[in-house]
Amino acid sequence: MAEVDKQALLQFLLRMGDNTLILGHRVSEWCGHSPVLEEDIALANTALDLIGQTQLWLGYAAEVQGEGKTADDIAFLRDAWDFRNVLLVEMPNGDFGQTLMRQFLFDAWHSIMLGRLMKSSDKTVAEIAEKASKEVAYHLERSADTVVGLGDGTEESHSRMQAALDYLWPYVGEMFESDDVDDAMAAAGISVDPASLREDYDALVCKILSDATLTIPESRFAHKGGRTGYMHTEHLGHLLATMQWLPRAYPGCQW
Amino acid sequence: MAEVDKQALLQFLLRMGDNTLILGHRVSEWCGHSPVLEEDIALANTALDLIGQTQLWLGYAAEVQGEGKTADDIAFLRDAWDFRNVLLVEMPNGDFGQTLMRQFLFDAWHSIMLGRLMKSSDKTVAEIAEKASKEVAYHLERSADTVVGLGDGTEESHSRMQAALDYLWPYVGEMFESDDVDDAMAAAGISVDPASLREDYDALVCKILSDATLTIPESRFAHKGGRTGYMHTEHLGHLLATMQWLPRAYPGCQW
Amino acid sequence: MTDQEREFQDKIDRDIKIEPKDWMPDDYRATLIRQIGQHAHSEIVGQLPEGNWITRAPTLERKAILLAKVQDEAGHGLYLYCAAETLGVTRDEITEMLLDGRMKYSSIFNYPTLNWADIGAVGWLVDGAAIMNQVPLQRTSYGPYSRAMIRICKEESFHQRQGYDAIRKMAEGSPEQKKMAQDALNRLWFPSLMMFGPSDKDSVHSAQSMAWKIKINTNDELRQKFVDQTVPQIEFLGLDLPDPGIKWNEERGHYDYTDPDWSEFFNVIKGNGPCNVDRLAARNKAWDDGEWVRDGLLEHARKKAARKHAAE
Amino acid sequence: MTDQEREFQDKIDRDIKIEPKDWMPDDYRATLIRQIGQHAHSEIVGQLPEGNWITRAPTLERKAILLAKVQDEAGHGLYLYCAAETLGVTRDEITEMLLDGRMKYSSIFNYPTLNWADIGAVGWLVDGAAIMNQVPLQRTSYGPYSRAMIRICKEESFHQRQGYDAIRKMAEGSPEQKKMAQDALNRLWFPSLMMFGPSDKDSVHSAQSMAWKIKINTNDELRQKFVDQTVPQIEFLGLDLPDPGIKWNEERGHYDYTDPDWSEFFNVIKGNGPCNVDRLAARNKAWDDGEWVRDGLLEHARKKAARKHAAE
Repeated sequence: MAEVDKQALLQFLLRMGDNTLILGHRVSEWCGHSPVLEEDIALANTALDLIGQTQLWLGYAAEVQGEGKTADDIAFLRDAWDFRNVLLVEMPNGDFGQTLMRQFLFDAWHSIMLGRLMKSSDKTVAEIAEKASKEVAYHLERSADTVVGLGDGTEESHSRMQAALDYLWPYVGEMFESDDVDDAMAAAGISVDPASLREDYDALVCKILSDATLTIPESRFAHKGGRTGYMHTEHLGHLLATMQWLPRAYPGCQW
Repeated sequence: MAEVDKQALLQFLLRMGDNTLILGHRVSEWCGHSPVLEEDIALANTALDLIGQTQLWLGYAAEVQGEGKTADDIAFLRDAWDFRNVLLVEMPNGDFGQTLMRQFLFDAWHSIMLGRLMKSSDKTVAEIAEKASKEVAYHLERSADTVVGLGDGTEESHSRMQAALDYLWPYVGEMFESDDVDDAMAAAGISVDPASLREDYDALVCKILSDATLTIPESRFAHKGGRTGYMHTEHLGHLLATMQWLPRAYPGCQW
Repeated sequence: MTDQEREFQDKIDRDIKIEPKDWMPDDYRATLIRQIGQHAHSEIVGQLPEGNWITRAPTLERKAILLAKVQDEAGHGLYLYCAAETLGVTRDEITEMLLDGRMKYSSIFNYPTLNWADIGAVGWLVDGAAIMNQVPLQRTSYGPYSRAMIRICKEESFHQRQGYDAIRKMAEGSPEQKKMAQDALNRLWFPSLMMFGPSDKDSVHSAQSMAWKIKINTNDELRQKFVDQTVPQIEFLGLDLPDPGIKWNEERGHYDYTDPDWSEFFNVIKGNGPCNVDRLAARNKAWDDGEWVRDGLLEHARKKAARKHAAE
Repeated sequence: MTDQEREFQDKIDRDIKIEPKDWMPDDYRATLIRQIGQHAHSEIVGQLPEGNWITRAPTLERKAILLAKVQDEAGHGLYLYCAAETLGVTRDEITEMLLDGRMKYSSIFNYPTLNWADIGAVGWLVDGAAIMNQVPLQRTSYGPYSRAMIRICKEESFHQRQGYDAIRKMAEGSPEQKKMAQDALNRLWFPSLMMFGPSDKDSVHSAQSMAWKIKINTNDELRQKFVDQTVPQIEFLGLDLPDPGIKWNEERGHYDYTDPDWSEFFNVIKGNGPCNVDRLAARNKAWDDGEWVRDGLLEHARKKAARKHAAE
């Protein structure tokens, strides 16, 4: 593989793996605090799947990087500016509605993206996508159901879900941004132009949000800076302080 | 100074300095989020005083330790079990009432303790105490006033303050525990037996809480484990993750 | 003893399971509800000390293992609540009894998890002690309870092995890691012994519960078994024994050990453990904050049913 | 122009301060309330990006410096609210206008602080730009405002020196620290230039405000002065210039520079900055959560007064 492709591939893998790592971490913050036992189980299961996918994406990233690092090194020893996740997944949990809305908005993109990646020209990418897409299909089913249930529930649950949607919607657009990395990946058949997912996404999300009796905000304004690392939110640094403290406090240990 | 005294002195200094460090950190978490602008100023001022005192106590501790470390090394590079603060100061902020109740319960002890330490046989200890006691007299005046104002305020503010007192009271007793370190310090005239402060403390606290129309819980049960380091609360580790992340992520830097 | 009671006891003696629709003495039912409910609550509250380290797990693998474990525990809670419901209480009813303090959970979860080795030690010691209690309960007389225990035991022993593996990594690691492992062992040893409850000599309920096969072994038997199993593991790990009283007793064929401080145990039960207040506050907050979610989903289900009805 | 208006303008022209009890045009009053209120709100909201790093400051000294700075800023807010109150609005009134979005605060605080060097850069660039604006305002026509600015400017220049010192430590530090400093400079450069507002050519209010001496210099003058002052500092720090368009213009005797992207500026004003929503949410939460405190203290004051009255 040419050097330039390798750098682009690495960036692409970090984007995939950082999304699952950071979202998995956020979801795991719920442990033992959710509204009903079934949700404790479901949230732990979602987090577990996402962390499992992280191991695959970042493991492959480490291999492509070729500096002898592990997925753990990548997860635990980078600072915020090295992370390539979209801003959406680092947004705080908020209430349960905000957490599930964030999950749904991401799951919808994730499931479509993984569907495309299953046809990747890169065998490892295709394999990871194949495994992950089964898990994510279930995540999407569940988060969509919950968004519909709470949107079309009581007056309070409806207004909380609408507030969650209003808060998170400006973070949706970043998932469809393209840059040189995406161009290189698309050209190599490894991935696709993210912009090409938007139509399917809008159709899916409109359907579910309409079932949920929720109104998509009119503004198409999109925050960005996560997937390039140029400007994350202030939230990410705090998340990393918690996540990374132990391996940083005791460097070089086996756990 | 004999080796055994040096170890005891070090422990004593860590106890004083960790109390101010951890409480100062907690208070600083309020920055920009307090109920009224005057409180933003007062809380920042309290935190600032406590951090300043920390520099003195831990600076002297580093000197006594004699391993070439700095106050910063002690503050930022120890794990939870090495901390010697009482549990009271690591308890979470909760609402503003809980923060001010914690402050009052500590200020009352702190002011009495510093008053005794001003007569310490150790000149440095006496000097630090002299400087700190002026600041703490002001902290106490302010926290006592606020506890009275909120205890004797509306029905809601009264019940919130009573809840704060009920929650925090079991953490008061630890401030009056004694062990070998205290015996050695008292014998050397460096400090006093903490148990000997209880009478003055009870008189002061009863007076203020009675003005605040609050009821001291009957149980004298006291949590402990902070000042010996044997068993902190789960809260401390999270606090340290935030506080220490940066110097641990970039070891050996000057800031 | 009435005929009904005799017939009931006879079934138990012949190892025939009691099923939900069978007649049973009120005390049997009440004791089971208390025991199963307490066990279910323990699974739920037990998520909290582990959850305390999920966000700080040192590797992706350890984080995944811990998530899977916590997920299993919530699942165990679910089985057990279902078993309790077959006795005529709803999950909401006994949940509320947990939340307002009328029902208890295992006191071990009132101790904090203070370093990463605690997570290993919880799996190794706490799950280890739990299994010791639970394995015999697979043969308990109440059918749904027995079947729940069979499923649970399988997963618990998996957790215990993982916990042992985690603490072994620490014991074999850097000096600081080894110190963490030792610290965790020292802090959790006696609370683990307390999990079996006070000596049966001091327990009023034990005889009846054993006759009913709700309780299979005495507390002291199980505790001894736990000590006998665990001491060699401690030695294998190269850790110091957490109790200077531990010594092999050739005559008894068991390890001697120091009895836990039962005043601490009763103090923790009373609410004075290091974490009682925070644990219950966390569960209450989860419940209160989640009310709108439960209400919303219920209302949606009602609307959906109504729409379906209207369409028919 | 009425006689009153003429007399008023005449005082201003002769540098006689306008005091609260003096007559003043409604527009003068309204413009001042908006300007002083916005400045006060900026001090308050400005605590948030700095507070974001107080709990993560890397040394005790840096933590103390930052706390002192944030305390000063809250103090500045207090002076300014007092100055605004002399114009006939209460602090609560304009606070509520901030909270519901009717009043603005400086857009710079809608940018995040992402690494420790940002704290230095905020002191150096943001306070630097603020001082550039504020120093002339010490001579502003409204007495209470002028006096507040005199106090504030003294502290702000202290903050600026500390900020510069903090970023200098970073620029002279490890490669990672230097990279943080560069990153902070790159991200905060254009937002700092935007702090002076759009070019006066595009501003409708400027002429009147300058006649009233509420505004002393044009936005472009101040911006140029800021660039001229800051570029040599950047070079001294050994950092790369954040704008390839920066070049010394011998003829003008000033540095040329690239005009900021004003569409970004207007977008941020509209609410689409990286942190607008979180900043306002944080202030609203502080206000709402604090209601019981304010009510409680008020009620206590009432009771105390009543008791005193009864005793007399």
